[in-house]
Amino acid sequence: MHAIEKIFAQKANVERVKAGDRVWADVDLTVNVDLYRTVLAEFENLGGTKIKYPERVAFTFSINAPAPTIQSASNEKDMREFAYKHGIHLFDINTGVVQQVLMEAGLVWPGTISIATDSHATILGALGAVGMGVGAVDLAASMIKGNIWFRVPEIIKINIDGELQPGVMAKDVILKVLGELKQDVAIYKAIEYTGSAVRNMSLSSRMVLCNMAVELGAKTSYIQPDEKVIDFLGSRVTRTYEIPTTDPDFKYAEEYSLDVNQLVPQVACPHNVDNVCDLDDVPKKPVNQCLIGTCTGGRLEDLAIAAEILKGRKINAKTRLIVIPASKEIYLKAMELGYLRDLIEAGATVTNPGCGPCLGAHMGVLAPGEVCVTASNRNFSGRMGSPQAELYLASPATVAATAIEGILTNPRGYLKSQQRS
Amino acid sequence: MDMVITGKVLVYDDNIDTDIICPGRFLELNESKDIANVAMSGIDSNFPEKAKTHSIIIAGKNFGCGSSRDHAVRALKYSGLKAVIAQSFGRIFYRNALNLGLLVIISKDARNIFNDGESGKIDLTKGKITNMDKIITVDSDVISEEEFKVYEQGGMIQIYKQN
Amino acid sequence: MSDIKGKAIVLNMNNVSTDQIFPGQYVNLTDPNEIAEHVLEGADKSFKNRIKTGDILVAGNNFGCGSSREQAVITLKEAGFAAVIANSVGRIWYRNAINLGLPVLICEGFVNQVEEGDEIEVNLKEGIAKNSSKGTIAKGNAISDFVLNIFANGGIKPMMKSKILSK
Amino acid sequence: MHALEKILASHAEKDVVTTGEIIKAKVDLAEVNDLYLQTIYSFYEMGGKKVWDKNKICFVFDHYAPAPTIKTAQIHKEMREFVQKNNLTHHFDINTGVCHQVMHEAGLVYPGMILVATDSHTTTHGAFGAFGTGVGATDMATIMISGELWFRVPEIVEIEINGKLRPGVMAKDVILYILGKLGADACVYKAIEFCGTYIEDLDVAERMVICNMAVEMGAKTAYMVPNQKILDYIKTRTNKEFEIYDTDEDFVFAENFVFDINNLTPQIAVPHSVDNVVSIDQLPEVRIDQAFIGACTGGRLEDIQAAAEILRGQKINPRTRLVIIPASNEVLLNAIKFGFIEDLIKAGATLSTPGCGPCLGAHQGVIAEGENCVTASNRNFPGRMGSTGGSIYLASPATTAASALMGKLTDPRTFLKGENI
Repeated sequence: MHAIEKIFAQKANVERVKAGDRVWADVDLTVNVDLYRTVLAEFENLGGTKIKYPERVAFTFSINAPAPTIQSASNEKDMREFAYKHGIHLFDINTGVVQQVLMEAGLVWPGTISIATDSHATILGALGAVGMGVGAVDLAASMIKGNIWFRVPEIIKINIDGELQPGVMAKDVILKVLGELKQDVAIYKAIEYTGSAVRNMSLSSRMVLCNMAVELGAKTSYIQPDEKVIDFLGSRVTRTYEIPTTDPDFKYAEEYSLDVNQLVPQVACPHNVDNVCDLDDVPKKPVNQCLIGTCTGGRLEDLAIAAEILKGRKINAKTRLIVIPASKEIYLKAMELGYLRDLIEAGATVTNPGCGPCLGAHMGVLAPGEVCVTASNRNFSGRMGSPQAELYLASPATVAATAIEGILTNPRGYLKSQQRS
Repeated sequence: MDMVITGKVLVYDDNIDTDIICPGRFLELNESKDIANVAMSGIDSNFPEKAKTHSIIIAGKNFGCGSSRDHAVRALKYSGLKAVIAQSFGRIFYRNALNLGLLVIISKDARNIFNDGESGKIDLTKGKITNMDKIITVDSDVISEEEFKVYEQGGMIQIYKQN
Repeated sequence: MSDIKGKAIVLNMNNVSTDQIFPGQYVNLTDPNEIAEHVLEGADKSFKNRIKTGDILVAGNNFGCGSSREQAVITLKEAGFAAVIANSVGRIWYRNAINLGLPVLICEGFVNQVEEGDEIEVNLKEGIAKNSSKGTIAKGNAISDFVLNIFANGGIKPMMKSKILSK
Repeated sequence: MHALEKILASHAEKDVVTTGEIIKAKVDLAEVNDLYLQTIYSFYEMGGKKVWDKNKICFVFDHYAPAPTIKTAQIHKEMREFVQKNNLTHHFDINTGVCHQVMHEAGLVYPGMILVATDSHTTTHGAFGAFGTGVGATDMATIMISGELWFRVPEIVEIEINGKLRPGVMAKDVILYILGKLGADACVYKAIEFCGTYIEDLDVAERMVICNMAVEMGAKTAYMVPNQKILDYIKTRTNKEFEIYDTDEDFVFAENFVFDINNLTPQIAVPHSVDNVVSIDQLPEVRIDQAFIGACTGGRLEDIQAAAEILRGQKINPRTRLVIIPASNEVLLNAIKFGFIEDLIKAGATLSTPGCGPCLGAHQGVIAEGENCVTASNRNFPGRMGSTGGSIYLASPATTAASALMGKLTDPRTFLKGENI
């Protein structure tokens, strides 16, 4: 069996599972985000009165944080009252993006199953955990019963070997994968990332791969945990846990491989995540807004490379740069290391941790005709505001260099260090 | 639920994502009718009006890719749609549809035989989709008995309720 | 400028702020018809339904205090008010009303002599408000020729325009 | 004549002006904020082609920074296009802060000037000995075309404030106290001069708080004789030469009020009127859902410092949100440098990007029906910060911080550590 199958089998309390099986499996962490006031309605609708395992349920407020409208304020008010009443975890507007704060809080460890009203729950694969996005009904059911049904997914292996050039980041790798394999390659399936490039990546970089697995259609993702994971979990997770492993005879549904030695910065052009080109091949047009942040591009290493590129420089007078650290912990660390100062002095607008304008809720919504280059994860039409705006996905380094020039720019010439990222 | 569903179709391309079906700025809405009012507003602001006379969506691959928002399913269901046929579906959308009882059917070929406004017929048990205007029939995946029961009861939500 | 006649809409409250006349959540609106939709919503959600074109708003102290948002005048004008009579009004709001040609009479105590629907007549030059239904008359502040001239021209915009054109 | 009359006279090229007279005066600086796209429409409607002076018009994006909706993004876009078309020298985009902070930081405010802005709190600049007043879009468009505006020479009221504040009591408490005594319509159409022993030695930031809220009494403008602290501050910002006008000895004020603040306690304006003011010890227990420190009234370095000193090493009440929005990027950078931001975030604050924040209900902390908010901002009108069913309590930044800590309206003097707050 694959490690993912072993996790499903264990949580379903059965000996073996295989792809296509439907199982009822225990959920270790059930997460609702602030967009889903509807979960409360479904909870009631399903006859829920009590939460089976309150310690396994968390509400996170990162999208409409702080509330931009009366309706969202009212939704959050109801959800807070629900959280207080039932004694579940509440990560309020002062914490950060959903999965980032849950990982930092030690609520996720290898071998667990998490569901969330957040499609980017696939990010948890970086910790060797199964994370899946669901809707309000599943979420409410899981709060009541502590388990839901799953279809055990086929598993695809994507092997990534090689060493990244300076200024080329995990984001470029996953965009390249998207461009090659397309956004429906892994529908209903799980993705495991392997290979030397993945092993050499920081945990934050691996999170980028797993985060965007959902853009390939995946149900969940997985990277075999190593020392980097154990170090991160360190003092955050005090309980013991077992790291599942894949049997040597396991047969993947599909296998793909990518060599990244010669990879150059990638860009996903409007309006699809798999509409990917080498940065240098994209026609240069004026960029109105740049965004560094969110669950994809707002971690410390993202802010570090942006600060390195922008320190002592000024952003283009006709371009805005919005920087949103993924969590309070990252904000504090970036402040301590001087990154925030460097970014603000260069002309960045630094906001509170959260999802920012990524899905068009507030904090940098786009007008018709505007162009935005973003380190976030989706460039769908209308994602960040007007359907007539254009979104280009790129790495945080590319976004930072672009903010300086006001047109899409390769970050290579702007890095002071020549270390490989 | 009927084993045979008929209605006029609306045809869409590949990768109709959840930001098209229900843009992020509307996710604060809670009432089904309010959500239905913004259905497909990322691509077609007249959709709610069209949905009064058209009851089947036929799309290309990866329909509903993107977010976990079940607002996307609600938007379509409560605008009166009977079914969505696509070459493939975003995983979470598919799951949400099953949960909320919006009929979703996978067919590789249906997309190729329909134009907007034509009449379609879906035979669930036989796995056949017919363009009634042109009298062309193509295959679809057959809905399993298990899934049919789920739909018949109004989605997984009803089954959860009974448990 | 001749007398203005209309039916009274009474808002006998003090310090009705621009946030009540036109709530902050709508200040991004620029279309006059849309602006009119939210008239006095912060004071009464259904206020719009009370108004017919040509009505006169009769208010208390410090009407229109608060922010400089011009929509707090546009909304009243576009909703159909022909004039506003108040005990006193906020300064910036007053300025905006003059500029946009919404006649305002400051007339202490008039609001206490009026019931909703009473027939009102306003003479701006004399500063007189008359309640024809009750047969009462009140004396307020006479409007200066400078301001009367602006009202007579329908606000300052047409005046500026003709001035620029004549240059 | 009064100094304010002399300012008006000199800008109208007259020797003498008298109360009630209508004059046409030249404007030294006209500021348009991002609520006022209408200004541009009116400009063109009235036949405007080019602005009268590209150095004397300043655009500030603060109320919607960064844009929370497509509509507001469109407003910014059109205003940026106007700025670029007219080649305006002073454009403060979303990465700067509140207009009443960024203008003087940029050296655009000095004694003896006439500053007109599309913002009622333009009275703030009386702290610098300037004639500052708020107007609507039509007036502003007139200025943009002609550089002039008609003014009615106002009656001038003298408010003398004597004494020394006790620790834990701030300038905000002083102006709330005066508002409570005189009423929200005490000075409609009039100008206010603030004087007295308290004012004479007052710091720049505190002077601004007093003048800022003069508009809440209905005032057209406010004035303080520039003191050495003001002159020293201006010198660090601009080399511009200016004239300080003296009030003639025989000038007679329309009214005089005298206040002694030696024994003043922290004050609160309770819903829903700015003049509904009571001493904090007179209030029953009031639960607080949200606390806000920021805006043109309460977002300066001194305000953030006061909050940091109360909250350092503490945790805010888990059922209370504390939103902090520095008045400008300069304030934010300094607050980072002095460690205040670290203190506040660690205490649980949500630190968002400089601007007006939720003060007028645009975004970044809108309140729901039934919620109570204590705020260092300036207005507690029904619906000001969101739902008309919310309740807003105006207080000093110190009171706001103490209330966030305890989750209920709290006297900050409870937390005084040293002699000074």
